[in-house]
Amino acid sequence: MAQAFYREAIRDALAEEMRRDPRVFVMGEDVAIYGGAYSATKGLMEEFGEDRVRDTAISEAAIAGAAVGAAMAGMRPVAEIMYFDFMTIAMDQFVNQGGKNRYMFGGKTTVPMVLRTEGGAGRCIAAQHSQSLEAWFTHAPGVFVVAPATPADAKGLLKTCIRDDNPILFIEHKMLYGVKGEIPDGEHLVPLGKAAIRQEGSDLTIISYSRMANTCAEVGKKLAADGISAEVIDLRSLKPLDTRTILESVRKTGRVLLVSEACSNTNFVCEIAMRINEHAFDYLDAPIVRVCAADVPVPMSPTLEDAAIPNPDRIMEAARKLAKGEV
Amino acid sequence: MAQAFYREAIRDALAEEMRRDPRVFVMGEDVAIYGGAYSATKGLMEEFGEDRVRDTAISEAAIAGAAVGAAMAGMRPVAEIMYFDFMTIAMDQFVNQGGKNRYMFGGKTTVPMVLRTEGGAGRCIAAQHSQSLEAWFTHAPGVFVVAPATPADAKGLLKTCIRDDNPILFIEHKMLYGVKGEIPDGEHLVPLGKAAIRQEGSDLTIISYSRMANTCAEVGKKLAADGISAEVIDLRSLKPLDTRTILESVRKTGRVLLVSEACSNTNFVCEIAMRINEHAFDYLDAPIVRVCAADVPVPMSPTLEDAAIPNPDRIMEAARKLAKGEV
Amino acid sequence: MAMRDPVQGKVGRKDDMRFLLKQMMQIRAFEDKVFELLARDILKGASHVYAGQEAVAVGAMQAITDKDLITSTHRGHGHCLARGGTLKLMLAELCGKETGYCRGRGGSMHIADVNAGNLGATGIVAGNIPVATGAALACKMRNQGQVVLCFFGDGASNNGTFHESLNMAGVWKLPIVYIIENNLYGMSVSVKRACAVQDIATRSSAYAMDGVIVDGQRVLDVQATVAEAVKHAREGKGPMVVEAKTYRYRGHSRSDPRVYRTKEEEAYWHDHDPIKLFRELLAAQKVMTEAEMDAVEAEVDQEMAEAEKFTLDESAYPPAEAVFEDVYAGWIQGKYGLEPIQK
Amino acid sequence: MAMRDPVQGKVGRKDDMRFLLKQMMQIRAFEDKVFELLARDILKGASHVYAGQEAVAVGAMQAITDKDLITSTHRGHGHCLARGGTLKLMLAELCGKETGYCRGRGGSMHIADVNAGNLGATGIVAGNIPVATGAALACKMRNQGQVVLCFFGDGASNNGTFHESLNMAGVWKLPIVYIIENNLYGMSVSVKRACAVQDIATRSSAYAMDGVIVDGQRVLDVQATVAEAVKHAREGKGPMVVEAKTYRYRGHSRSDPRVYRTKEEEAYWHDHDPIKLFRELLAAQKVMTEAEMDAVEAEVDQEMAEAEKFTLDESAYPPAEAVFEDVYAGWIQGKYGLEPIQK
Ligand SMILES: Cc1ncc(C[n+]2csc(CCOP(=O)(O)OP(=O)(O)O)c2C)c(N)n1
Ligand SMILES: Cc1ncc(C[n+]2csc(CCOP(=O)(O)OP(=O)(O)O)c2C)c(N)n1
Ligand SMILES: [Mg+2]
Ligand SMILES: [Mg+2]
Repeated sequence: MAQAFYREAIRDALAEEMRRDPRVFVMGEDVAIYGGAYSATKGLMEEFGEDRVRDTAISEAAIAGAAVGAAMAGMRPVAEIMYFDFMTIAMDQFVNQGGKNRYMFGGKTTVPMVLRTEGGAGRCIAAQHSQSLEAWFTHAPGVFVVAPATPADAKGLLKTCIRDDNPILFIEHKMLYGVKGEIPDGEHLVPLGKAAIRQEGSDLTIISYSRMANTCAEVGKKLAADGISAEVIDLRSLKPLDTRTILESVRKTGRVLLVSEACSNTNFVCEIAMRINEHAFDYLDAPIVRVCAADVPVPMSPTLEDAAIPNPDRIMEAARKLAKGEV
Repeated sequence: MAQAFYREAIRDALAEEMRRDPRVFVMGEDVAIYGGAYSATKGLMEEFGEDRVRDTAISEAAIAGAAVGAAMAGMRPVAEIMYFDFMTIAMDQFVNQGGKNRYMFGGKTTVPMVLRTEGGAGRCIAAQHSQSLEAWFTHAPGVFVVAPATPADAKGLLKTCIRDDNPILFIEHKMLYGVKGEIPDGEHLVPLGKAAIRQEGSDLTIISYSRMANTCAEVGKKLAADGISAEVIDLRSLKPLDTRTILESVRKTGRVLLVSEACSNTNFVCEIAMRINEHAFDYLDAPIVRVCAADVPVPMSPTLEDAAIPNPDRIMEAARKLAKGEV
Repeated sequence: MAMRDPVQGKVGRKDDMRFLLKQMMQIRAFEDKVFELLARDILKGASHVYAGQEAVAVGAMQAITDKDLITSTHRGHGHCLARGGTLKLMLAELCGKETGYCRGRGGSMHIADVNAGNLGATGIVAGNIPVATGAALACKMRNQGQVVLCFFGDGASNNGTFHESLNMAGVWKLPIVYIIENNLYGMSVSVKRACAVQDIATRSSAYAMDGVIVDGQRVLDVQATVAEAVKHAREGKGPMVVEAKTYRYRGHSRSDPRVYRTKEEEAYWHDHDPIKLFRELLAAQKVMTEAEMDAVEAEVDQEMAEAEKFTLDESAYPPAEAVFEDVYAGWIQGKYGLEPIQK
Repeated sequence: MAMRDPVQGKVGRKDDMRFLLKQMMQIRAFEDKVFELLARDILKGASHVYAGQEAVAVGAMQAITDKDLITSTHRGHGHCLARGGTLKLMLAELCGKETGYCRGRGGSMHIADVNAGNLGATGIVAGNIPVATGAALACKMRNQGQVVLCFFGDGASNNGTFHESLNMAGVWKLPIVYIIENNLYGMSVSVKRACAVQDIATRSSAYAMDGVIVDGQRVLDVQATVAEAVKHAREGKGPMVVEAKTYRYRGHSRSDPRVYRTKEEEAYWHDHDPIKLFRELLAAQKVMTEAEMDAVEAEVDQEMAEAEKFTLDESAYPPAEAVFEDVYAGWIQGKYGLEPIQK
């Protein structure tokens, strides 16, 4: 097991898959010479050349759409949208063409592409560079949604996504690129649709993904010190979703805390709550609790950004209250 | 009270507001000479001229963005995106600029605009002309979301929206334009954030909006014939949402059926379920049930379209089961 | 970069000319049938018919080979047929039958035959321009000499994807020919009222590309002009724009009263009907007799009748239970959400 | 439509020249301070600095009046200052303080002063082109002689919104001038590698608009050229494109090693520094002495120090409780969701 940064994990996954399969290529804004806004494609151009690592113009719709077309025509593109916030420009191409062509065409095509993007807050870069829009995509049929929290999962899931035949939105997190973690040696693949139990527990279930899964894992440890046994689930894939693991845990704990960095209203965690309600209603000992971002554009000012986004303290407090039956 | 079609209600609302306020104007594809793809702007060009009723090119991003800019510069635009499905192209302008400028600029601007669009299935026009994407917008801070089911509400709400100072997505339904209903005489305004109770009841609460609210109202009547007393709530505004009315009803009935024509996963109704869970958990006698569209691109073929979208039978069946404690 | 002159097409071998004529007649017959079935409410949904524009698809498709790719539009029946589609499978698709090209999932606006190189129609105007451009990128990277023909309308040329895609193709010198079918209107809005320039091909200069305008009613001119553009693209000289001036006869939808245009204008274009013009040419040059050409028409009518029978009498709707199939490759909806398909 | 020649600016009254010089120096001083505060981690977030491009904003803004409107970009400090912004309120905004232009909610990328006619910066490249176009539509409809200046970069000109907006403005003959600040790069990607044409103003022909290219390092040329374009727009002759060739000195972000460009290229542009060129001109034409110009610089330094003190010592962060304020006009988050604000 070697240590690597999340950003290296991404890069290694890309490099390994590009070595394995000549159809895999990378394109996006500043991915080649610059090596990516968050350095996640550094060195790829040097190894694979400008043909397979392509800097594009600032044309998000064309980037996503060209990936769709290239995928349908036999390649396996990994395109990058620099900030999740700019997916707003690529929605039609990714969701209406990429996600639907297979079904609309009677199952007679596949669109094997990965759209990498990077979301989340934490850098005081305000409302158009801090969003978490995964809920839009779990709501969009035909596309998968993956959001790894650790370097190992980033690597293993990205490799799996590249090999999968579906259009996949692969969501990285800007505050994770500089996080280090162990990565299994050799070929490391993580399956889609399998959550990771970051900590086992029996008093409550905390469910999250992406950066917040790490925060929740820390909270879980602190809760343990207080004598509260939290099961911490890191979803990793939001679609396909590992509903079984969630339900098993809920049946055990009867209490659920959902944590997400996206705006609260119609957050993806509402879907999780709905599934728990549908399949494990009788096991619930208390209302499901969510800790999500405030329903506001992410403010720039550090005091407001912190107030808008879930932080360890607020998650901890919510967990304690829930565990103690105060909800 | 006069009878009018939903499409006439829309047109009358526009005409009345344009007469009242010279800042109000209409723009969009085929809204002028053609009178709108679903005839909801018919006659406006004749009355108000080409300056205030503007046909645009097929440029959805520019349409939405120009409305944002015109609103910030003192006008009150009502722009049309012909199909909800094409909002995918206007997302950035509406959500990132329109919805956020006020907050990002410290509250020092307003963006008084209405973006009218038309969604829903029922015409066998397949995956790119049948979507219901409201969940994307309830998840987007800074924008309101309104989806009237009746001609009276269409008129009263559109007028209110035009007078409101926020960017509002006003969602019509393609299968409703030809529906007739009573419209109160004189100045008719319906407030934002107030649900309509279409039928009072005590056994279960059925909550819906847009076309499905009408379907649910019918189902409610049939249920009554079977001795099941359903309270049928038509939300009308999805944001602001009339949570109080929902909670009151749930506290009374203890059973909730949520109905939406949008895809099931991360559907807006999950937000409703979450709020009920948060504020009325102890009143629930059964799991909340949802009847939503299948998580598939809307298929063209009539048999499949019907299978994909909630229909009266499936809603009825779900309501019966829920009322009988079979869930 | 400059505007090129269109290439004048010459009459060729009789068999080939017969083939062109027949394809145009097939499209016309198909669209007439579509209109009829719409009126009879047998055909559901929206169908944008290609009648009037036949020479564009038929001529252009002659300029490419089997291994090449095309993308189509919401007005895609002509492209599908000319790319080798059969009336039967097309009509079945439009009627939502399991036997159609897309097993009834797509209908008119999404007719596709990906395996035969038709990457499909789209309901999103201008939605396939990036897709086509990406396909051309694949062609370039795979380096097997393929080119892409990307069809779209005058209206589509005002959408942002047009700009982003043509710029991408221009920078990367992709093997693609953008074929603008300028039929003077995007729905009800004329090019005059929607588009700042009237000759859309001139926009190619913004992407350092050659453009050319061709008479879209003359199938041989379209063929020859597109052939030159395809050659240009295939040789690695980069993308090109071909604008074909043409006209759609029918309203945008069945209920469209066409108030945005004059009867005179319609008459002018009917006078320049692509089938009529081609018949006159073939007769004048003595390639085919009137009788021979009438015989082709009769053959087409016969085929059309068979297609109708196939669709209406011999084809079933997809079963409701199939609704979850083929959303994802390798995954299917299960009780708790998506599950891998067990092999 | 054709490419026009830029207009050569002439030296004017001393007061006016001093004003231009001072504004350019203010922007430079501001950006130097921003870089310093970023390095000291006092300033959070991302700041795209305008150093090198001062002549564009300062020159252009001289061509409009108070009642006119502008839209800005992610690189918006220069526009804000030149549009009448003060160093104090700008720095406070960048530092996220309640005293800033946007009460700390926006920061660098969203600096705005809507009441003063600056409709704001945007974090979305090309995101304000439609907004500016809509503002120009409002100007036209309100008919009070207003025009809009819409600033954006070379990189932005490859985005779809550029195309849609310019087409809209072209068709409707809106009173707007699109000012392209071509600083040769969009982040790390050079115009050569991103854009199919190198003179972006030539793209105006695709919208039946005039275009003109001006030396963006010469403030008087920018002023005169934009003034002509503004006149054109104000007179109802329609929109225009002005491309200013310029250069940003700093990396795109603080960590950017600028590997995508050469030291020689940077040296060339520093040699064509807008402040240096203007100082040389003013000295040569004996409008101001070196000493007078140094005095302006000293004045600016003083103001900058005051702005820093104001921001760091005298300004507070917004209180956390304010997080829900001003999302909606007239509504606020309550226990059960949004509630009308009681008046
Ligand atoms: C993005 C988008 N906007 C609007 C429409 C509605 N619509 C369908 S066809 C059409 C006109 C298209 O014009 P053009 O590109 O010239 O093609 P034509 O129909 O003339 O063949 C419009 C506006 C759509 N389908 N997609
Ligand atoms: C839509 C969008 N895409 C990408 C980015 C990331 N980004 C920020 S600035 C920039 C370069 C912009 O280039 P240009 O328009 O030339 O302006 P410049 O930075 O050179 O002033 C990029 C790619 C963004 N902010 N918005
Ligand atoms: Mg057209
Ligand atoms: Mg630039």
